[in-house]
Amino acid sequence: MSFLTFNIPMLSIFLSLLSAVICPMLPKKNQAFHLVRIVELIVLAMSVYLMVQLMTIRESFTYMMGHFPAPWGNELRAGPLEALLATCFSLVMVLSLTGGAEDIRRDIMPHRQNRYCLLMQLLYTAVIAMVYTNDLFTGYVFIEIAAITACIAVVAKESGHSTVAAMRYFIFSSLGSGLVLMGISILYCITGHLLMEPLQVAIADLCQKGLYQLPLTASAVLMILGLSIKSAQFPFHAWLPDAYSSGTTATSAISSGLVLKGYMVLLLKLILRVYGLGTLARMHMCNLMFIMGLLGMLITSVSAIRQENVNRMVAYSSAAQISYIFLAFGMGNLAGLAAGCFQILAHAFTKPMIFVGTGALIRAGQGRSFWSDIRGAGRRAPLAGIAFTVGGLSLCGLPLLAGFAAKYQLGSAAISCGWQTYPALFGLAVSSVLNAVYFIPGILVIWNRPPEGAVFPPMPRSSTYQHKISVICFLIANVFLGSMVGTVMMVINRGLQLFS
Amino acid sequence: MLEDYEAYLKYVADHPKVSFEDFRKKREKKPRQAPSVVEEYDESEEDAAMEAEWNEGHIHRMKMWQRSYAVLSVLVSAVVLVFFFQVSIQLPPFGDPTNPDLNEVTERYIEKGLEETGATNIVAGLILDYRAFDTFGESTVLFAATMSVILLLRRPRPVKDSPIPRDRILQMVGLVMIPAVMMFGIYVVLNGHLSPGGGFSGGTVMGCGLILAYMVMGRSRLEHYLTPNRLTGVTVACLCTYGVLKGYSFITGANHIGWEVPKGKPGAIFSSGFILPLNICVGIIVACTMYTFFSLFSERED
Amino acid sequence: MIALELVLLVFLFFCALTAILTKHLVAAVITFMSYSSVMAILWLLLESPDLAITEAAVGAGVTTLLFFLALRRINALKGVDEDDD
Amino acid sequence: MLDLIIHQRLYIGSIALFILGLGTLFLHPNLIKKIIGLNLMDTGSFLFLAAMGYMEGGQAPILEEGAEQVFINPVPGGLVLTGIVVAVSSTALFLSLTCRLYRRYHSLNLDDILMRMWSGEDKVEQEEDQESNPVSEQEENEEPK
Repeated sequence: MSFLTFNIPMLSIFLSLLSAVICPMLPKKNQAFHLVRIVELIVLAMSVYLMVQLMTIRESFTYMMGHFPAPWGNELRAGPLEALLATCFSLVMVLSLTGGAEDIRRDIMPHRQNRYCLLMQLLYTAVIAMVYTNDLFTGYVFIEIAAITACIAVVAKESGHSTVAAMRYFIFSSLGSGLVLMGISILYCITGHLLMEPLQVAIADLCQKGLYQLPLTASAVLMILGLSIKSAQFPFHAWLPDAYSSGTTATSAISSGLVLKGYMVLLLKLILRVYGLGTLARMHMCNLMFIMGLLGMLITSVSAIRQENVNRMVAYSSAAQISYIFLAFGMGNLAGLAAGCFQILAHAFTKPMIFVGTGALIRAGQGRSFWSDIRGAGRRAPLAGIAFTVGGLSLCGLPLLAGFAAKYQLGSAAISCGWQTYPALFGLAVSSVLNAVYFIPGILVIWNRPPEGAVFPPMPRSSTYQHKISVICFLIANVFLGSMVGTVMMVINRGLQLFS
Repeated sequence: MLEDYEAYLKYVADHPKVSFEDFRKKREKKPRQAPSVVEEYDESEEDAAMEAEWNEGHIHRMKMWQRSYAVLSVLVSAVVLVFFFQVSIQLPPFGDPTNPDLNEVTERYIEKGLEETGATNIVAGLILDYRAFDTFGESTVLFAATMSVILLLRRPRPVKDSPIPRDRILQMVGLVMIPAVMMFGIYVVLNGHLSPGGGFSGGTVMGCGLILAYMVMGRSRLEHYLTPNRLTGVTVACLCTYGVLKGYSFITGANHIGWEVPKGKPGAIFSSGFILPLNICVGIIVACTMYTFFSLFSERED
Repeated sequence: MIALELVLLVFLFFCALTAILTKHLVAAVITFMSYSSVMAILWLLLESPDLAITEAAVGAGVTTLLFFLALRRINALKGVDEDDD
Repeated sequence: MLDLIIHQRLYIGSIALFILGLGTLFLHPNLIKKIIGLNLMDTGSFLFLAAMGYMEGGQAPILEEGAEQVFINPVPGGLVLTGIVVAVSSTALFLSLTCRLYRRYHSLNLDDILMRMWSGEDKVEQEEDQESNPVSEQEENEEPK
């Protein structure tokens, strides 16, 4: 393995971190915005190169942070799956920032814009570090960074609603990280390790000897609940609609596309690398996750139907998609985990596209985000309309789109697992129908004729080409994911084998 | 305030169309004539009514939710308490030398800690050399918090000087104490790797020294030296030096190349490789952060 | 030594309870300051002086200072509008 | 049973503080009490971490030239140092959000704030937005990049 590939994980984290730290020092307003996107493109190129290299040599490597090997110093771990996730997250980050550029310029006060770019870059660094880290406490520190920056990104767009939404978001996320910290402490108390490989060995022999079983279950419950609170899983998703409907488009897109997925990647590591599927199944954690996912899919989709506000509806459908991932992880077999990873990627590309679309539609409509205001907005901003339509149809499961491939993988994984097969298939079918029930009317509304005598604010003729580029790239990525399912699944499966 | 709310709840039972805000304004103006409120309300345009309609659902659901909230919370906390009591009973015995967490990992930290990191205070050696990536994430958390508080609280308009009460005695005593506090802070930071303390606690003490200087000398005199941009500049510079130093040691460590940093004589101040400069960087970051928090929170609320 | 730890633990718990249940916010913050100081002493008993200094400086020092500043800022606003519990 | 509780006193005490802080953060409507609850929760878990590192008759991990001593586990000390600073930054952030909320809604009770937000504060909100970013209008015609 060449010198470069070996150092790519560390370089990508440090490059994005130092570029975030330099942001406030840049004099001109737009410089920070361009620096952030350039760095993300560099990290994107590095991750693609790393993924290709790792796929050819078929192995994952651990990177010692400092002079001391595994149980003593920190460690990063990179495999094909981590590289694929880093690639997709970087791509989604760049496209969301480009798509939301117009809204950032309009919503956020000029002297605060380079601090907003700083927060977005720190959020991106936290997610990339969560993908690569091989140490639980480092994961907790970056969970905390993501929590702080995501909350303040919601407040960047100044309005009463956004401050209240950020407050509720911050309460829920500090609750989540408190639970995660307690889970890590209990785990360290009974095993004495913080790094994931020695931890797995220690837990395996603990289960063998039957020692400290209750504290082990307690730490698993705490960590899974903490991560589900932070990723707006069903019982704890109250903060999500307010936060995503009152932030700027870029914030909502990045939070739904990236931040929720970062916690899911940590959950995947917990399942595969720390506890192992066997111990989790024996502790009934898989069933807990499965039931939470199933209920979440149905109930959040139902509450999405009742929403009059476009952004709130899209936010509720995000919560439903997160429950898909929980359902997949709860199936307790490798096929389920692979389907979960594919769902992470599919949702990471679909939801930001919808948010970018709705942002432009609201600007093209009468300025407020109720259905009556964006009636006929699709005709004034056709590309945004297409983005919203394709995103909606992909979530409803139209073939040749990412959503359909994700549901297909989920279905095939459900067939090969025990009692969960029929509930999972039932949940999939019903939630797809519910998706259609609230997305299709939305699509019809935006392509409808605008109401007579409706006064439309003047269409901003500036910076639409940035928005065009991001929507087109999103569409291409979506169709690619939907059609080239074979290659993506091959990378995911190989990554999962090398993961633990 | 609460009785307003109860009165509003009773009032809204038979006049569902009235929103809380209008109710409060009406009550202040005409506390007793309830019926006149209803007519006055009708002329508002259709849009606000639609908005109120949407909010009425929220408020109704909010009331229903609050009642079940109280019962639910008592139940949940009882279950959680019993569960955690059981867990804490079954944990490894407190203080027992054969606990699972006193294993070969801690043996190496204690035995080889001195010669590997050169720091006699093993915790400082652990933070800044064995697990340095956590501490780097840690300083980034501080930096993110500073930037967020600046984004939240800083007013674009220049804020007039906060009239902190000028008390001669306090001022004199403050002036005498400032050098002592700063000296103690610098001592704790510089001796971080020899005695208990280090970047975080020393930085906080230095931060408190700066806060004391702010209170005693007032904002205007201190603003000459510690302007907000200069503070951010210093924090950014320290974070970059920390990143470069640690980046160098990560890359050389992982690829087993590069120049071995001299550990120096244990017990001397310039002794343990990068740990001293890192401690100074972390100390300055923490001091600037605490001072920024203080100066932002103490701006007059006009 | 065990008795001292038990006494401190009981004091911590009741300090926390009073900090939560008192109606007056400034009293709650002062109780929280004493809670942090006693926590620093407890960490000294647990043979970790690093934590004791940091908790004393950060917990009792800066956190409480921020609380008082926030309360002063809120009371300054309250002077403008008289309806807070 | 009693001597077991006495022996595990620090674990029970720290988990009790943790649950107390958890409950307050989640259930108490007043924002300042929520922040105190957050701090209680964090210090509770840090006490738990520090307690597990303790060893009977162990010394603080500072190596003097003296004879070989038995030392306690330094790792929890390192973790808690990091955690304390995380707790401070979360508190500072929480307090600044509370100040902003109070400046707009003039109440510290979260249920009250939600009530006012839902009961049509939009009229006030529009003026607030216009006043707070008057600059955005000139931005319209300025050609970006």
